[in-house]
Amino acid sequence: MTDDKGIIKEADPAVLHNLLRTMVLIRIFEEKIIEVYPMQDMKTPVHLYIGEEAVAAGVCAHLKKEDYVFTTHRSHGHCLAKGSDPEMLYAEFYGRISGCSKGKGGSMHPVDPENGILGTTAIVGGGIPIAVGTALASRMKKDGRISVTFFGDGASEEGTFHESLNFAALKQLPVVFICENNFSATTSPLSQRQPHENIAKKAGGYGIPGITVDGNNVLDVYDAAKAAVQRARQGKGPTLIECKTYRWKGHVGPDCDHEKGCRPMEDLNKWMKRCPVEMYKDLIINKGLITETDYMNLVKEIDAALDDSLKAAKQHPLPDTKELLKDVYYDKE
Amino acid sequence: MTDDKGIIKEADPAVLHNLLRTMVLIRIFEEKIIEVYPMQDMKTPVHLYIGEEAVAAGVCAHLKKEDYVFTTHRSHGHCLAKGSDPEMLYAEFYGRISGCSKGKGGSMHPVDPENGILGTTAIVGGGIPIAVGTALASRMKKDGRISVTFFGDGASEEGTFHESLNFAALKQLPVVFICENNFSATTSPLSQRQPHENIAKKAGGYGIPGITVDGNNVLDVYDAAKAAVQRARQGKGPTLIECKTYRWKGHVGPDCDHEKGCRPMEDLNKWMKRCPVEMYKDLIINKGLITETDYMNLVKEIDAALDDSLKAAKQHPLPDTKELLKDVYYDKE
Amino acid sequence: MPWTKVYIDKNELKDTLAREGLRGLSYRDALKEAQEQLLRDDESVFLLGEGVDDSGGIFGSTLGLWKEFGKDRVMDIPIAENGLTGVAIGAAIAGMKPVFIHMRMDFLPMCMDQIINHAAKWHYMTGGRVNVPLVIRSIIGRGWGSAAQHSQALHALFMHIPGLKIVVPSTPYDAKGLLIASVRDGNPVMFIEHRWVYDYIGYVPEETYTVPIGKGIVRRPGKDVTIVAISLMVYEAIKAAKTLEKMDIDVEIIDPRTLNPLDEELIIESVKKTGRLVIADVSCKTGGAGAEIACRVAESAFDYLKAPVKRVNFPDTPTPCSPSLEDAYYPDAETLVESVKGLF
Amino acid sequence: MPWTKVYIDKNELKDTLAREGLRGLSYRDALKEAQEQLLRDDESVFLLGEGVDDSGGIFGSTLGLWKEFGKDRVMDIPIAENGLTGVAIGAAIAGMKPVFIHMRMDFLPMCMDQIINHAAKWHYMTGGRVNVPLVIRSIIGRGWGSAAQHSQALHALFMHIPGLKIVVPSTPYDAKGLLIASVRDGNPVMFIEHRWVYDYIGYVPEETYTVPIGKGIVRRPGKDVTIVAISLMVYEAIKAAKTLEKMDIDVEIIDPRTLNPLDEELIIESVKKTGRLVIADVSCKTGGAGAEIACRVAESAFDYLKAPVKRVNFPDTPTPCSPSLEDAYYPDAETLVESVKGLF
Ligand SMILES: Cc1ncc(C[n+]2csc(CCOP(=O)(O)OP(=O)(O)O)c2C)c(N)n1
Ligand SMILES: Cc1ncc(C[n+]2csc(CCOP(=O)(O)OP(=O)(O)O)c2C)c(N)n1
Ligand SMILES: [Mg+2]
Ligand SMILES: [Mg+2]
Repeated sequence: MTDDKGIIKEADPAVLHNLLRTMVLIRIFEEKIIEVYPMQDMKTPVHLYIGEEAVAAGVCAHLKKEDYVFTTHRSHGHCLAKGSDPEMLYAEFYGRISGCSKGKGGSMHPVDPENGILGTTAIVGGGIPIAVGTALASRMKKDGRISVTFFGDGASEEGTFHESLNFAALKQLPVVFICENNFSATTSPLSQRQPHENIAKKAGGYGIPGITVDGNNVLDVYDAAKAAVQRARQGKGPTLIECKTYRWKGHVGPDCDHEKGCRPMEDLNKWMKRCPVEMYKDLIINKGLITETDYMNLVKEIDAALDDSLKAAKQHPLPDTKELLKDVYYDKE
Repeated sequence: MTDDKGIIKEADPAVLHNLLRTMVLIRIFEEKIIEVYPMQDMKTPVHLYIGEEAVAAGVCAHLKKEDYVFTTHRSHGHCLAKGSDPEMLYAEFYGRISGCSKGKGGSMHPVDPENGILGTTAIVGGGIPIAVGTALASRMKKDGRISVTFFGDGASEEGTFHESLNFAALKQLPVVFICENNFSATTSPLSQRQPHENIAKKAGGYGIPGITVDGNNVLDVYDAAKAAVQRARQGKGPTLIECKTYRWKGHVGPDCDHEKGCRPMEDLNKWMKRCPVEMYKDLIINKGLITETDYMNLVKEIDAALDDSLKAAKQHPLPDTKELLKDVYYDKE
Repeated sequence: MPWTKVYIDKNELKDTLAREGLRGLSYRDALKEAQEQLLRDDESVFLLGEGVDDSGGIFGSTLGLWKEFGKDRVMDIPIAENGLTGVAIGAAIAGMKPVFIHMRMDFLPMCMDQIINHAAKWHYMTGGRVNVPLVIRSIIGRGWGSAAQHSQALHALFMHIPGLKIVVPSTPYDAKGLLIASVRDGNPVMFIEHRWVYDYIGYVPEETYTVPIGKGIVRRPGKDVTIVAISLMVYEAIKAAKTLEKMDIDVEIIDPRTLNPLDEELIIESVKKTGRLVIADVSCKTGGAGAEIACRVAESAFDYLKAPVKRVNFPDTPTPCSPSLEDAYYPDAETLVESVKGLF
Repeated sequence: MPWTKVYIDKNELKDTLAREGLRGLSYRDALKEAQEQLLRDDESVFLLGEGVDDSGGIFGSTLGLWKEFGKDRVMDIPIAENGLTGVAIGAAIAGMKPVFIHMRMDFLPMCMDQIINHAAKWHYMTGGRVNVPLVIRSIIGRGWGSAAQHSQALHALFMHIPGLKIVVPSTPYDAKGLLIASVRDGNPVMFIEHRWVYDYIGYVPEETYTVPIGKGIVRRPGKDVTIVAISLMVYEAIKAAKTLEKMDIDVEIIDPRTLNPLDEELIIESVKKTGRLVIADVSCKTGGAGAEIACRVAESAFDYLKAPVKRVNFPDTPTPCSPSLEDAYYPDAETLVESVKGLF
């Protein structure tokens, strides 16, 4: 853990508040999905991010609206942290025409161009090179944007990871690689897939910085991302940040897979004690930045807003079947 | 350069002689191709290995007949070093039915199961995982064989390189990765494709040894390969060896591409002064292992033998057109 | 014969099995049993794939197998489809018989290079000296908003690649018999399952047996129109045939079971008899298996055709997520009925 | 019209061009000119590919372009087809118009995932909010023992993937016009060239122009039989037509120019007139473009067909190396003549 006192002193209080807000937003956004999912009318495979919120929050705090972010099948946290409208996301998950992808994509394929999310792929490792491509475009267009790609430990095993790092390092592109190492890919443990646990070590092979941080400590993430984003903005090239974290829920769906025997319960307990939201909340209450009441109010406020979003989203209509054949091809006219 | 005196003292003189013999064999084998190629009847794209002979010779000196070797589009040197019959190779290049692949493969796809060459792919990076697979089979069957895969600097950019190293390191398989870094892929210089020149550095990311050697010094290669092969045989896992070397001829065909302006002539001149065959010959003459006359006799002997092989190969018949439809599917009966 | 007949009515099936004293097994368990027996009988067989040893066990089809055979022979792997296909090819040419399992067929484009450029061509490129006994199991997904990247059926692509065999079993009996045949075949075999068939039950003998690769089967004899139905569509075709029967249209249903080799003879014979052809598949229309089958008929049984050929497929769009669009996307027995009626 | 007519006789072509005061250009140079003009006119266009800036310049088709436009816009790349396709897609959705160039079509299986699962589906998955203006040029190789991994034509695979357009220009005029149209199209376009057409010369206007994607063309009007000829086979068809003319068989040749969208109307109209169809393609037979075209005709012009459809293709084998086998592998005008004769 870095000297969080240092960061806390340096950073703008608004930023510190926002870190909490973002994490709480992600947490409650997904808790609502868990609530409604058993009704069987949100027909999209949801990959919940609960337990990993500090990564999205800590990284996206440094990004401008126009910066590009690429997420994965586990998309909710990144979209929300980047500023996407919860109602539009819920609507998408309900397959509504008002969803961000007109109901065509679902939870695995959110899009939000206004917030720099140009689309999402659920092919493991698929989004990494695409983010390098937007970074290349930014370099060519000199538009000052940077690109961030979030991906899992599993994705770091795909050839595209290697090909992307090589190219980004070669061209010194403004891209930040955020590997969310939650030690599993579906239910397969990292130890059955990689020779060791330190994914950031790969960076050395490409001559770029590789940093490992505690992905449950939002200030650690914030700190590492700050340096990486700065490097990218200054044209100094890519950085690989590995955030060690843990997924509380099953790979897909609202259940806890530990109960099915997929992963050791003691792991979950250990990591739940290190809940990113709780840890950070306690820290900033300790530091006197907010009070327990402030926090309760924040939770209530977000909860109410998300209730409204969810309710509104559900009321939107499903796409007409005429939509089926549309959007296969782009048409200039 | 390692202490070659040490190696020279340690190693069996027969081995030291054989290193020279192998390199001379490869060199003259290809010089004969250069001679006959303008007649336009050897209709197969030849990727010449001249200038890089020390790598194949130094590595294969440690291999048993039953060990597996995977080569690439630039295949001649590895096949010869592994013990393939020159006549069978020439016959293949002439598209003869007596060729190692019945004329169906040509120079890019030699096969020689008796010598551990189970087939060859000319897809860049394609053979790396296949070698990991034979190593996996050896581990499962406990047959004591090891696998060696030769590939270029270009191939180290493909995703399969990463995927192969990860899996081999994970399972600690008996495989040796030999990267022949000749600083180019077709005519594209390494500097346009990778952020730095040290491919062996990648090994660190997988927690396996990565060694860079002078690929024009056959004793250096021999030395590094010895340790790697030992590791593999002892079940200690894979090694990546990067051999820095240089291709004298064009990417494909018998011409010198420097004359076409593809690469700087001074590079060629520099590397020709470091001819692997000449350097080694001089060294062992200096050390009193052979005389200049021994060398001349060796050259003559090999030259004559290869003349015979080439002549014989050309006299074999072309495949009957009935062959066209055969061998698409394996048939147990 | 209860092993060739496809029962739509579960009670009818149960009765038949009970009456004949036969064992019923789900498609999922038939696959599992085949693998279990293969692993037991042949040391060179091993399974590999993402999650083969986990608590899901590839939708149950490999569930718990690692307990008997160990994690070396029921091997979880990194997420690296192309590299691992290369690894499997390497193991295969060195004498092993790997079965590489993909939870979704959508992930195969990742390893197309090793499949198309390597596995398929290896035997030919080596002049027949080295063969690749590799089976690639993959499952076609469907429903619950699986969307564009988790519900593709790409078997047609492989039909264009000489050197591959393609197997599309629709019944538990065939799933087991064809999987055993595939593993023993000695060639790279694309073994393509449909997730929606996993729960179907049918007669499956306990012993080891093979169903020959390259032989289709008549699922229902009929005289008025031939439906060539692939994979899940066999079931829709049977339902459609029942409806059409009431309209006095007697449907012959052919389940090709393998797409390469394709049992052209069986199809041609049927069309010669019926004069009408509808092909029902579980993938997009253009460039699909239906095109090839129709073309073969237009080449070889042209004189017997009394009506245009028809295809029943998904539309040429990626799979949408929304339930309203998913509903519209997938054809079913009704679509087939309409299509057949159009031929009279 | 000299820009639609295909001349087999070089002198006839020269005379025509001279008489009409028109400029002749090779297919290779037509491609180069198109790219040159695109690069000049539109800052968002850039080329990338292995060797685009080298002394070969992709068989001359990009030769020296880096000198005017720099190595950022004529960009050599690492050998990493899948990753770099992803990079190109990323650049495309961020507003650039990349042209990714592959010296051999055989390397596309390496990047199938980014093509099939990403480029093709992106527009649909995003509900039409983001499009992918990406052109992928690839070249079909042939001859000199190129063998199994350096001579494949895989355009048929892409026909099965909704979201892609597929362009197969056969003439210099079309090469230029279709490349410009492709780059401006806004969709992922598979632009497929044949190495053996590179030297062919034809009329090519100096100015920028487009040939519409989705429009085929009649290369030779005729009344007895329709040959749909793809890519290089257009030339073989023209030669075959000359031979057949002497036998009083009047061939209509259709060059579809694009395979998706396919100009079905043009083909159907022709078959309605001639009643006979032969499809000639530069790839393996099973599951090829010919199957789709034949099937469309069997669906839509069945009543007009007077004879079975026929396909002229490579056999269903990998490409062999030996000259004796290569000779046997490739069909030509003669094969076409035989095939057509069989229909009468
Ligand atoms: C190419 C590919 N292979 C397999 C899958 C199936 N799959 C979906 S998510 C997943 C695990 C991904 O693990 P990781 O990258 O660590 O992300 P996490 O789910 O842990 O966030 C797998 C194997 C896929 N979507 N794409
Ligand atoms: C996947 C793939 N992409 C491109 C090619 C074309 N190609 C053939 S050899 C070659 C260069 C290979 O360079 P390297 O691996 O360094 O080997 P070298 O030729 O230098 O020995 C290329 C790009 C190919 N054969 N396969
Ligand atoms: Mg993970
Ligand atoms: Mg090289």
